[in-house]
Amino acid sequence: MLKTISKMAVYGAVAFGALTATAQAADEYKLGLVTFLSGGAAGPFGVPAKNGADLLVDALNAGTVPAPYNKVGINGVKINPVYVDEAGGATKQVSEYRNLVERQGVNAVVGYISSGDCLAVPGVAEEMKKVTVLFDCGTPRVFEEADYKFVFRTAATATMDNVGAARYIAEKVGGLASVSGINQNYSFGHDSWNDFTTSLEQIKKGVDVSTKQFPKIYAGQYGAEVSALMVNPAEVVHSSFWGGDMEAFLLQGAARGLFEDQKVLLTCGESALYKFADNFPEGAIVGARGPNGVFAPKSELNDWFVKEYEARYGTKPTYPVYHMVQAIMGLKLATEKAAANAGEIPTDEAVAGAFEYLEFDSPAGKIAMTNGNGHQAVQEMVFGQVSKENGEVVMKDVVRYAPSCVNPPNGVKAADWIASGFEGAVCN
Amino acid sequence: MTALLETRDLAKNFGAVTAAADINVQINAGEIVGVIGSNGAGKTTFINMVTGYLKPSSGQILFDGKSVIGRKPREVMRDGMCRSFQVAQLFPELTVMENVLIAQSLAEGKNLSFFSPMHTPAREEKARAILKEYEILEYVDETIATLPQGVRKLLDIAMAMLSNPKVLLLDEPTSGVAIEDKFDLMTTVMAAVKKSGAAVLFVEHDMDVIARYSTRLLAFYDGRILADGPTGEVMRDKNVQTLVVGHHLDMDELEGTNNA
Amino acid sequence: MLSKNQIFVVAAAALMILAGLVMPYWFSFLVTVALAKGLVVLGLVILMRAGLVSFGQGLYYCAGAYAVGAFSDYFQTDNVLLLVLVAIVCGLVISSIVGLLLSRYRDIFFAMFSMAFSMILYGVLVKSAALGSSDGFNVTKPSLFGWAAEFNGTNLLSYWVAIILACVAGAIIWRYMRSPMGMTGEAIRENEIRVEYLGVSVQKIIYIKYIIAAVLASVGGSITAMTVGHIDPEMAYWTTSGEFVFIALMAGTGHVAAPLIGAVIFELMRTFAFQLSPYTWQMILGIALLSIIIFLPNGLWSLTDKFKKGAN
Amino acid sequence: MNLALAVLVDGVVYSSWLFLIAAGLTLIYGVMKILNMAHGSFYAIGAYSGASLIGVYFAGGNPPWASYLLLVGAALVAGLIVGLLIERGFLRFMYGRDEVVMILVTYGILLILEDAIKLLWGVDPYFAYQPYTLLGRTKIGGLSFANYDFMLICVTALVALVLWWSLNRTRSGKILQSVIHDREMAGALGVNVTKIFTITFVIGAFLGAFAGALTAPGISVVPGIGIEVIILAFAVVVIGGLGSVGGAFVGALIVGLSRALSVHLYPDGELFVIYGVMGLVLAFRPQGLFAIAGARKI
Repeated sequence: MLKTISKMAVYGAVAFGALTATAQAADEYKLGLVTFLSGGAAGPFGVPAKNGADLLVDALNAGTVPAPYNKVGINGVKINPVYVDEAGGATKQVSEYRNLVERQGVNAVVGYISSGDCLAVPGVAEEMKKVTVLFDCGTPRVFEEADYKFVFRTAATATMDNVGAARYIAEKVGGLASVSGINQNYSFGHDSWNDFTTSLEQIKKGVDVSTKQFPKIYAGQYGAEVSALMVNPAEVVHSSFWGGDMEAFLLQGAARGLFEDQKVLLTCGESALYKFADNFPEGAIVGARGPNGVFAPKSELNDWFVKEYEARYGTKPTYPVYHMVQAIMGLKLATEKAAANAGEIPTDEAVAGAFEYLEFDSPAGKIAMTNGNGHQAVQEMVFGQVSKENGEVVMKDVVRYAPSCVNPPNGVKAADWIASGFEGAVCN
Repeated sequence: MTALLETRDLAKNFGAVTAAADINVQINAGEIVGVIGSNGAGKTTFINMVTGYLKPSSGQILFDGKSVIGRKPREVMRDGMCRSFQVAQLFPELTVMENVLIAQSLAEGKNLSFFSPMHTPAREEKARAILKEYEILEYVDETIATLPQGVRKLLDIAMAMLSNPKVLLLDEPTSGVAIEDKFDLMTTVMAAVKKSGAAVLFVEHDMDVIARYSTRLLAFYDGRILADGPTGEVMRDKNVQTLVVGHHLDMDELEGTNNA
Repeated sequence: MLSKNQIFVVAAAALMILAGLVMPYWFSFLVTVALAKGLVVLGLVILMRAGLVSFGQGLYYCAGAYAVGAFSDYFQTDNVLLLVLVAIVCGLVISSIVGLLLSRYRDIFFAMFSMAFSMILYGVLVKSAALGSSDGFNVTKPSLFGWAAEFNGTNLLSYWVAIILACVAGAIIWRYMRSPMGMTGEAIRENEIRVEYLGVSVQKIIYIKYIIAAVLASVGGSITAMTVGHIDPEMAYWTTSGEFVFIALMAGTGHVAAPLIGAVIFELMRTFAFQLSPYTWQMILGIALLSIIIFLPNGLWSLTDKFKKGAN
Repeated sequence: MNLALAVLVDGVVYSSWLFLIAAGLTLIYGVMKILNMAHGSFYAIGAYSGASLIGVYFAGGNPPWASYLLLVGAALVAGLIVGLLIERGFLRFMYGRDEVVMILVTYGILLILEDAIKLLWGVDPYFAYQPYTLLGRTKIGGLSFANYDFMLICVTALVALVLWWSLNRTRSGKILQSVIHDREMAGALGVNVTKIFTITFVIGAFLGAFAGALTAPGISVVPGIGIEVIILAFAVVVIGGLGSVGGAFVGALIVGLSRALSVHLYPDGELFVIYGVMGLVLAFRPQGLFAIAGARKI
């Protein structure tokens, strides 16, 4: 017994050593990138985000990105991306985070689409004192429940999607008397619906809720839900569906004429705008979780980015791509700001210090790290309605809401802010 | 003297099929009763009912003065009625020793130990003694799945006898056993049983075995008891010979008539 | 008097505890989480030895974790002993109710019914906004009466607790498996009818085993909660329970050490599959699983027999 | 009234979908005693084959009506290839292993197939909506329903009928039944069990792929769709009684109608419906609704 186990231990140790002996070259900036590469979130979010990262990293290493990102790599050091699949839940992701930092020796981590992962990872990021940029997840709880030194989020929270959505329909949908909702049965779906209805209560009193449906995530079959929405009609159907679920819902709803009498509001709609263009109902209200994609403000940087992305992948970039790219850009600027000399990689403390309250330009316009004590970005929020001209999707009735109009002030919890009637909101 | 095991108007239906009806039997301490009947005549159903495995559709079963109905086989067994099975019911992937040790520790009492080992020298010694008594000690370390049928049958009966029952029900103890081994097997079993003083009821197809080992015979036909009495008398019964045995029995040349 | 094996276990545990000070943290973390899962699998192995496969051990894994999370949050305590105790009580209470029903079932029906219970907990948690819905919530790091066992910024307490709990549980279950109660499990798997006719209630034995397995699973859940610092309903999802079955079959049910060591090997396998092939790690895992089933039908533990034969 | 109608139609549509998925699973289990986790992958492969072919087909400007035949053809080819490959190339070496081990074997196959699908088709969604919208819609009691869904009900009824007829009224069906009831006895009586296994597995794989191909037009075909349907199919099969095709039919109806009822009357309960129904059925009928009777034990 004893002999056996010690023998096994020796074999184990040899195999183990062989696998962990990854050399740490000093002449590269190892960037850990965590995004969904499998499962239902890979198609709409994970892989486009990875594509965006690949594109940007290649361009940065070649030094071809327009100013202020024209320095090679990060502070002159070429970037070597290391990818990890976000699949498997928070426990595995915390484990993989440690592996990234210790075993692979990354200089920073950019990642996380799932809100659960975004809540779980910061704890270990703080423990390991490693700069970590959350790029896409939406839950406001990350910086509401704790203060972090090394964790940043360069995209605005999902609060702004639904505050914006409520403001938009109050403004643009005539005769609004009732809304209904179909959201996935998980945190993002629940939170989206809650933020939306509580905001609407503040903005326009007396709007009824006809029905609220919460089918299981990845259910794919929405026949009964569509019937329920048709039996209890409303002016606007709110949905934070994304990916295959959203597309299936749109197909099944359109086949039965649901969207002919009721307007559909899709807070994540833009993520399928190009692949699914034929089937978007005319007049669908679409958000892009920020000023991304079709809603991006005109800039040299965005023109360059869209052109490059389309040339490489044959489709226009959607919002997860923007979120990824702005995360890497923010990290690059903060790192370069913290560095004394070109070619050096500053300490995590220095980078974190430089990242706080950073303001920087991205393809999606200005990103301001004003919330969460300088760790959480706010952006403007944009909504518009789908219209097809000569087979091309264009947006009409576009309304832009300033960051201060749809995001709570620093230090105020989103739910409290909505309940207070958006205290301190400044709209244009 | 009251009977040890008594059934009154026992009946069992499976849907529209009557598996047993009007069964009135009394078995007294120390009796050795043979049971015959063609396939489907209700023999196993009878055993299954009196041991509590099947619930009768109607009628009563009294064992040692207590009703069996509504009680589980394990409770009936604790009162002193054990059985063997047509197909030996053992733990096939374990060894003979482990089978006996498990049977022993379960028979010792309802409150099983969580912590003290099952393998103790005392138990192992007793197990060897039992195996020796049943003449299967040579197989002690073999896995059940590799054993010949006869050994399995003996072990099955040995395990049933571990709790010193007052009544032992043997369901076809010699089925599947080679003809030349049948008498050895029965002799071994009967010697062990006699020593314990238990009453025995055994189902058997082989009239030779019946003739040699039973003192009383029950003949089942179509779910009912056709005849009940001293073995010789029942065997001479015309009805029994035509309906149960299927041909005339010459009491002097019983060999070779078995048609299991 | 300690036997040779007992001395070996104590020595190995002491060595592992000391090794925690020098091993990379990612590894001690991995071992902690793996041992937590290993404890769940150990419980599963007890059931599997009785012929029952539960596809719902996630129920107790999750319940134990949520008990720790809710208790530490509500009572503002981070005492590791108290938290593990709370998880044990939680597992005990739930399983003694659910087990009454489940102990009547066998085979695939036991598997699916246990899964249904676990999925119902999942559903309830997803619906509970106060518990963070599907995002879950963060759990405080444990301490031992205020001592957090901090070394270079990393909390080693949960690692040590996991090692000690795994060894203690392993030793207890090792004895249990050899006791009449434990061996009755094998007997039930092999032949329930015979067990009934030997005068013992099969249902009662299964009930007891179910509770033991549940308690082990909730202890595993409590360790995971304290180590990861975050819990979510995913822990009760059927895929989590499926992973436990996966580890159990991969490791083999022949020895108490098999599930514990198997869990560590599984975690290593998974994490290196993640690292080497982020895009196709499932395929690597699938191939590894099938290879084990083909070449080591009795699980990884059967390797030890081969080693033994080779050594002699 | 309107509500009752909606519940009925929605329920039956969902039930047909469930039955299509569960039929192959229960057939394979009944004959081979393998609870096939990879059944979801067959569904996914059917959906991907159907959707990608439909895409190419319509891009070529071909007559739209033939696209339905294309869906069936895609499922047939996909089921045949995958079924044969897995059964002949792998599973047959594993027969005789424990039922639980076989679940794990098929889980391993599922993991491999999931990534194989990803490597073959990528992660971008595939759409095949033309056959879905082509048939138009019908208004019943003020509510519009997609005609494609009605067609799905008919196809499911047809599949159920064909399965029932070939199992109960044909010689090969009776042979299959004998294998379902007692594999060893059937083998002893000279039934070529190996051949029966191959045929059953291929039919089961085809049914899974067929369900996927027929579902594809109404959904977005994306990674992971296979995994989502496994548990649904398992639950239906357990409710109906493992291995019983008729049971799966009734199980699908019960689950489908309960789900529709919940969506309309108590949307928050949707997540629990399937497990609730399964729990209730098992509590009262521990072997499912139409358990196949086993031989006497003692």
